[in-house]
Amino acid sequence: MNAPLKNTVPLSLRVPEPRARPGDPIDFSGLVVAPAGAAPRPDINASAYAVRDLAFTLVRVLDEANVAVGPWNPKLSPAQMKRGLRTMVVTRAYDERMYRMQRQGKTSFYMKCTGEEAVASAQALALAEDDMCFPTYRQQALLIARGYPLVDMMNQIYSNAADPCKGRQLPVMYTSKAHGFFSISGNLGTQFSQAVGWAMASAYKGDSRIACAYIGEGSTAEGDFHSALTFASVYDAPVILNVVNNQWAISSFQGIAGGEESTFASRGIGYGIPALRVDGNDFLAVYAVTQWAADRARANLGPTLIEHFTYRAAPHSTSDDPGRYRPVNEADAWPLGDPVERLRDHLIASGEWSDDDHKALEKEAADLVRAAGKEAEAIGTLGQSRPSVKEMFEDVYKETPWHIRRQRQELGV
Amino acid sequence: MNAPLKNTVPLSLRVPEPRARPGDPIDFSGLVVAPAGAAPRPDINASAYAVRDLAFTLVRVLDEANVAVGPWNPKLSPAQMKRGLRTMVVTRAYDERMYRMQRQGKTSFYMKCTGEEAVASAQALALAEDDMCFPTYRQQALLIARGYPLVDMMNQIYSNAADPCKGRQLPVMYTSKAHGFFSISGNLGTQFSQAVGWAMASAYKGDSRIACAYIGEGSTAEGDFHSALTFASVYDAPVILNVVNNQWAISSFQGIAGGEESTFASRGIGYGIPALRVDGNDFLAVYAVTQWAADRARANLGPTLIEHFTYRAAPHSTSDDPGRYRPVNEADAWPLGDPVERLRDHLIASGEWSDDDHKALEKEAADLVRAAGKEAEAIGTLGQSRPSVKEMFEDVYKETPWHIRRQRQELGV
Amino acid sequence: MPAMNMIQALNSAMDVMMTRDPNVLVFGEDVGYFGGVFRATEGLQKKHGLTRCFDAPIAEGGIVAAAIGMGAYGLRPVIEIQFADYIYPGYDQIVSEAARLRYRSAGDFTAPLTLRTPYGGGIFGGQTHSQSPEALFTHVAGIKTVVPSNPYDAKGLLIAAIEDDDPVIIFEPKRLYNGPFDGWHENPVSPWAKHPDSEVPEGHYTVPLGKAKVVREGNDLTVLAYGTMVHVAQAAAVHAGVDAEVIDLRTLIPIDIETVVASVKKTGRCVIVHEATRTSGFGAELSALVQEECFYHLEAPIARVTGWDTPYPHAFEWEYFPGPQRVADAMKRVMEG
Amino acid sequence: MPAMNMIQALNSAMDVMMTRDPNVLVFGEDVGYFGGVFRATEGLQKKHGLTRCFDAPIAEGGIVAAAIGMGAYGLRPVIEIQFADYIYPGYDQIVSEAARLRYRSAGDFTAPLTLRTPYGGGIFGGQTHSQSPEALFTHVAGIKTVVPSNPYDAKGLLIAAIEDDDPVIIFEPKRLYNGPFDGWHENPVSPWAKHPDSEVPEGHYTVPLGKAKVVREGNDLTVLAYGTMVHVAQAAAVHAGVDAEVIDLRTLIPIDIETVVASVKKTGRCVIVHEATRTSGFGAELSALVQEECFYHLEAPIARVTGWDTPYPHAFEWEYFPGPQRVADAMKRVMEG
Ligand SMILES: Cc1ncc(C[n+]2csc(CCOP(=O)(O)OP(=O)(O)O)c2C)c(N)n1
Ligand SMILES: Cc1ncc(C[n+]2csc(CCOP(=O)(O)OP(=O)(O)O)c2C)c(N)n1
Ligand SMILES: [Mg+2]
Ligand SMILES: [Mg+2]
Repeated sequence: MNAPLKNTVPLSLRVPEPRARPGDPIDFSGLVVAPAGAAPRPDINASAYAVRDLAFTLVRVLDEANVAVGPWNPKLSPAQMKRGLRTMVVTRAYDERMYRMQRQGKTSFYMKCTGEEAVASAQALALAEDDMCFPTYRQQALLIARGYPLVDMMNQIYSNAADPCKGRQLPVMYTSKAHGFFSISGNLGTQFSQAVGWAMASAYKGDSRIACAYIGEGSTAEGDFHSALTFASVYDAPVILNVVNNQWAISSFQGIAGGEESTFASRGIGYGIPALRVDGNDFLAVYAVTQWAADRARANLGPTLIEHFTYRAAPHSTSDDPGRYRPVNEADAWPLGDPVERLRDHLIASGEWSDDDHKALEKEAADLVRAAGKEAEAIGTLGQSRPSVKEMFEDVYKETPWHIRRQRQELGV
Repeated sequence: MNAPLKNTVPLSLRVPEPRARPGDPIDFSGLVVAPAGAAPRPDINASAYAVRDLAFTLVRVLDEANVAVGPWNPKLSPAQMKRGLRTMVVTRAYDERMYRMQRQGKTSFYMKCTGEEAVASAQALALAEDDMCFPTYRQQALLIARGYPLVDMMNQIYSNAADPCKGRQLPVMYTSKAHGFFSISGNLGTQFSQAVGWAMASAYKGDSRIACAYIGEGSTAEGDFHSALTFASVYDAPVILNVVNNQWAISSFQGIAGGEESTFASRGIGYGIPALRVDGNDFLAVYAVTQWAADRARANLGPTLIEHFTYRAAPHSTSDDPGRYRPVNEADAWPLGDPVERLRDHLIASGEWSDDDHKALEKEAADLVRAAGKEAEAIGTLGQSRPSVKEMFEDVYKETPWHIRRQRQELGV
Repeated sequence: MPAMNMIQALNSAMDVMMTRDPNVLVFGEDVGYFGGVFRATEGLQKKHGLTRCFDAPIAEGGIVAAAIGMGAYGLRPVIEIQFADYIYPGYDQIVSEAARLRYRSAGDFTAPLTLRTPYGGGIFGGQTHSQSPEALFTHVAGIKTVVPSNPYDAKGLLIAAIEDDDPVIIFEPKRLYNGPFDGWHENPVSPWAKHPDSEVPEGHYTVPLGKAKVVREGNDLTVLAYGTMVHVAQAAAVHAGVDAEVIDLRTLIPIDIETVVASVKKTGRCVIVHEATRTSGFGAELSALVQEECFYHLEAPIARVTGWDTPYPHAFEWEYFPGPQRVADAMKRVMEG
Repeated sequence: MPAMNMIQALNSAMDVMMTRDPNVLVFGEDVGYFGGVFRATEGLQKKHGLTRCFDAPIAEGGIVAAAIGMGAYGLRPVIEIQFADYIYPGYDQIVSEAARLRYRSAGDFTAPLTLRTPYGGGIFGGQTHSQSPEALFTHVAGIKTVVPSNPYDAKGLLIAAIEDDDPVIIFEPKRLYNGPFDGWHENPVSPWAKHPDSEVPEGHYTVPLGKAKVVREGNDLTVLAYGTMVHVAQAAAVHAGVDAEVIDLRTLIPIDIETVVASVKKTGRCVIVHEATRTSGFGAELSALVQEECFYHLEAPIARVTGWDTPYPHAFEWEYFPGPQRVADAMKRVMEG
């Protein structure tokens, strides 16, 4: 008789832990990195099933000698690469200044994207200017690439009189419809499924614009991630679904989101969504997979899921101290290097760039940021200058109803 | 210059539609059915990645000649198979009577599981009696297999004085902790992630009991499905995650849940959860994959996802009329047949059963159900008998607080 | 003018708007080919095409999110949540996103969606097909909340909601889909056709959001009601023999404070009725407002007649429901107070 | 007795219960190795082991669901939602499941979970780190809602909640984590150590759920407050020079009606204060209750002093917050009324 077995061992609960905590030696030995150029580049109309192995490998273009190799080499012109490099360098300079400003008490909060600049910088280059992005708080490079004024970004951060969000939003929660940059939410994940709705609308109208959505690997656990993939799959929405896997969600390593059990890209397989995993610190690789995904979307071939494999070199935010939960210099040991240095070295190796050029670019970026900073600070930093208090009561609805009007009177503004 | 492409065609929105609507010829030509015995049976400790192809095939044991073939043949004893057959036949008889009773106005609502009986019947046999199930409203066979009194099921449906749910729940929303049957919720999907929590608790306590959760293919779109898979994956919970793909979610075909783009089993791949797709109308195949999954869970190897490929032969509920959205006789044309007939024919082909035996079983089942029906109806049907009205105010909290006590007084009960 | 029941009126509102405005589209669970479990979207797919009225996955959060994205694009999506009891998986997207998008982006993006959802008891549906969760939305700044009580208003309010540039939730009392149910549940419900508010113009018109309606004039006390309870209140007034003024609020947020205050100042007494559970229900807000605005005019305590603070129980629907007897009793109590 | 701040008191409550009862475990986002973004779970993993205090995926719905399943098994899970603003993805599981499991199964299954969540303003966190959503839970039958105002109560209430057989939500005012903030935001906050309620026993004790506390006796008017506003109300009474009786409700559901009614009957006047938005806030229920119970004792309209009906605005935190000046003004108005 084939009766149900009982256990031979008692059950036990497994709680995943990262390989190294503060004080432990840094350990990236579990990380398997495919060589640059190895991943095949299928046709954009290949089926999700046919391309499913791309979810388990790593698309890489820049090899150890900083040469661009393999079928994913996007063959960018030097001018394009320089433009991308510039976006990354300006972003880094911007981050550094704003982080410092928060430390000086000039604003309440800031978040850097250090180490992850290639993701948004390369994507901005690969997308059309009017494609709509639904970012998290770590894609400031999109705004920078698309020419949104640095000073307006700073005004938002200072909640000053010129703040485009009128003092209502936490710093870094930018918005600019004109730059295809959706209003950032503090609630993780919500934008991911909204992006699919936007893409459905674009398809419904026979438009040509596509949507590009971002989510952190930690936030993939939210239901909105699943909604996004379901709706994108069912309605074949023209959207690029980006998971930025920077290994950390505040203090939780990617295993707490399931990253030890499979890749985040492989989540796409179950929805029939072509999914790629890309070296997120390889500007050229990010550009190439984005172009592939965008071409698919534009050709009515539907959504693509991209996992950007990168590392959050900065603290989560100015409220965070990573020294409490990970080895101090883990970022420096990240096996996939730094995105700015890698693109710089590739340009230098191609004879298109020099150390001096790079220093000049860094200086230009610093000057640009400093000038914008002066301008914004002249308007005012947090608490020194702000929009009219009346603004607190506006825009709750298009027309302010009586009860909110009356509350405004109650406050006497 | 490699500038972003613009579309060569305007975008368009794709809304999936089933192959046949009322009046159209029935069309199952898109359904690819692997031959019985073809799917390999890996070791229980094989990795999710290694077994990923099982999510795209169909585990089948009973072949066209009703012979059990291949590595998944669970080699059940005739006694076990007869027990399973009996569960299915009683379930069908029970469904028929209760459906009729609703039509006669004796209750407000009923839901059948016709065509899907093998799923819960085979699983009840493959699980230990004290494993905890988190069912939807279509696993009444679990209660029947585990010996829960039919009359109590009916009392629940009649909301009569003996209703174990004290008149509070919609008919079919049974509960019985003693029978490892979690209280059914009207909110789709919520039980799926709760089951994972229960399984985590069992593992936390070093217990031996595992959890077994159910969800309809339509409901996989809810965030709870994603939560369940995420938590099960991260904490390696001892749980069997069953997706019952009966092709329909009220009037929506499985394509509206993403079933045209990939299999529901393949959703497991992205979480590193071994996933199988099984012929849900093949009792032996369902038993076999369940046993495999249960063995994995008991051996601390974690969760398994099973997609049961079946067909909802009945209307969604007594409130539904499938003639409004699908061809009338689609159920009869279902290429994977009827689960009761297939197990019956297998037993007959094995020389263990006869038409007369089967008729006798059907009569026994009808008698059993009729006797229970008389007993329950003697207590009373909806509106004729019910628990004390006081029960409306009990069990909101363990101790009834003053405001609810006072409301009870207000009503004067 | 044709007589319409509430379902037909709602259907007509969507049809009119889909015809006028290509940016209006309808989606939700089972609303496409099938026409919705309450048939509110019947025929819309056939008439307007597959991409303008279609089925959605069973993911209320995804449905709301998609509508927000569409709204941000520039469409005016109308979504159906099959039962109000199932709105909670979409709660985060409604509360954190739709309600706050205009504010947080200073008007850069907006979410002009309309969410329709059947609510309240009426189908012996037990705790998950009978809820009245309106108060869980009236607390949230940035959304408008609407409850029609008859076919004419249902169509006019739904059109106004679709044209409104803010997110609007319409709770449709399923007890009223087929007739003006007055709470005397032993009696057969008379069909809408016999009721004047079933005369519904075929074309475009609006009933403005934020405007209540005095449906019964009276001098003794004021009843604040919405949805089904508008009819129950009128039946109760007759039953109690009280010269009650019954106000159909129609829109809960923003509330029509002028109409409410004028009436209570006139009558000096107030009974608030709703089917939702009592504690922290919308009746609490109404009570607080009336007390704040009319304190010196009140001659008796404001009374609330509501569903009990329990889940909605299948077998005790009529003991749970605040029917005309209970409302009449409260009226008498308030008259004595 | 050691002086503890609120975080230490909460931490001690969990530590005590984990030590006493192997069925108590703690999980939530970042609560494990790191000890939580507000450090409330610091050291618990190290002391009690990896499986008893651990990180959860960023899925509030999954966290609540897992806790429900664990509760059904027989454990007493304590979960942290990192900010109350992020509770909404878990709303369906709380409202439809945890709150109703006992009722719908007639006691066959229960969900004795405790949900802790930091709430209210205090960190210049803008609209998604400052919300006070308590009224969205007080409307839901089946859950208890608790708001401590000091370390002693925080520990005693949290232990009572963990031992309670029903689901309990504890909203922890983050403004009070480090000191008894009284709303005079220009002044430095004095540390808890200087406050008598920071004397917290190291071991096990409870503060019963459902019992309010009169924290300031007075005869002129009654202030109903909870959390931060308890301290603001006391400061406002001093500022206004009004002999106010201040009641710290401590538990919102079930509310301690006796203490409330006794006080208002004594004073004849009532001011209700909370940081949450006004419309349909818990103040509305309090106002309705007081009005129903004390109508004939009231000498002036009940006043509500609350956050405005807008999202929580980053740059206008102090105009939004109902500080002692606004509360004092209301007290004076009510005294004149
Ligand atoms: C719904 C919700 N839950 C929790 C939080 C608190 N929180 C803010 S950022 C963060 C970590 C996010 O990690 P990840 O998604 O990996 O993005 P990253 O910060 O690494 O870019 C958490 C938990 C939130 N903002 N929203
Ligand atoms: C959260 C939620 N949304 C919607 C519904 C309404 N509803 C009840 S059953 C059903 C279809 C479910 O389909 P499926 O999951 O495939 O299960 P099946 O009925 O086929 O067994 C729907 C939409 C619900 N009960 N709960
Ligand atoms: Mg991350
Ligand atoms: Mg189904």
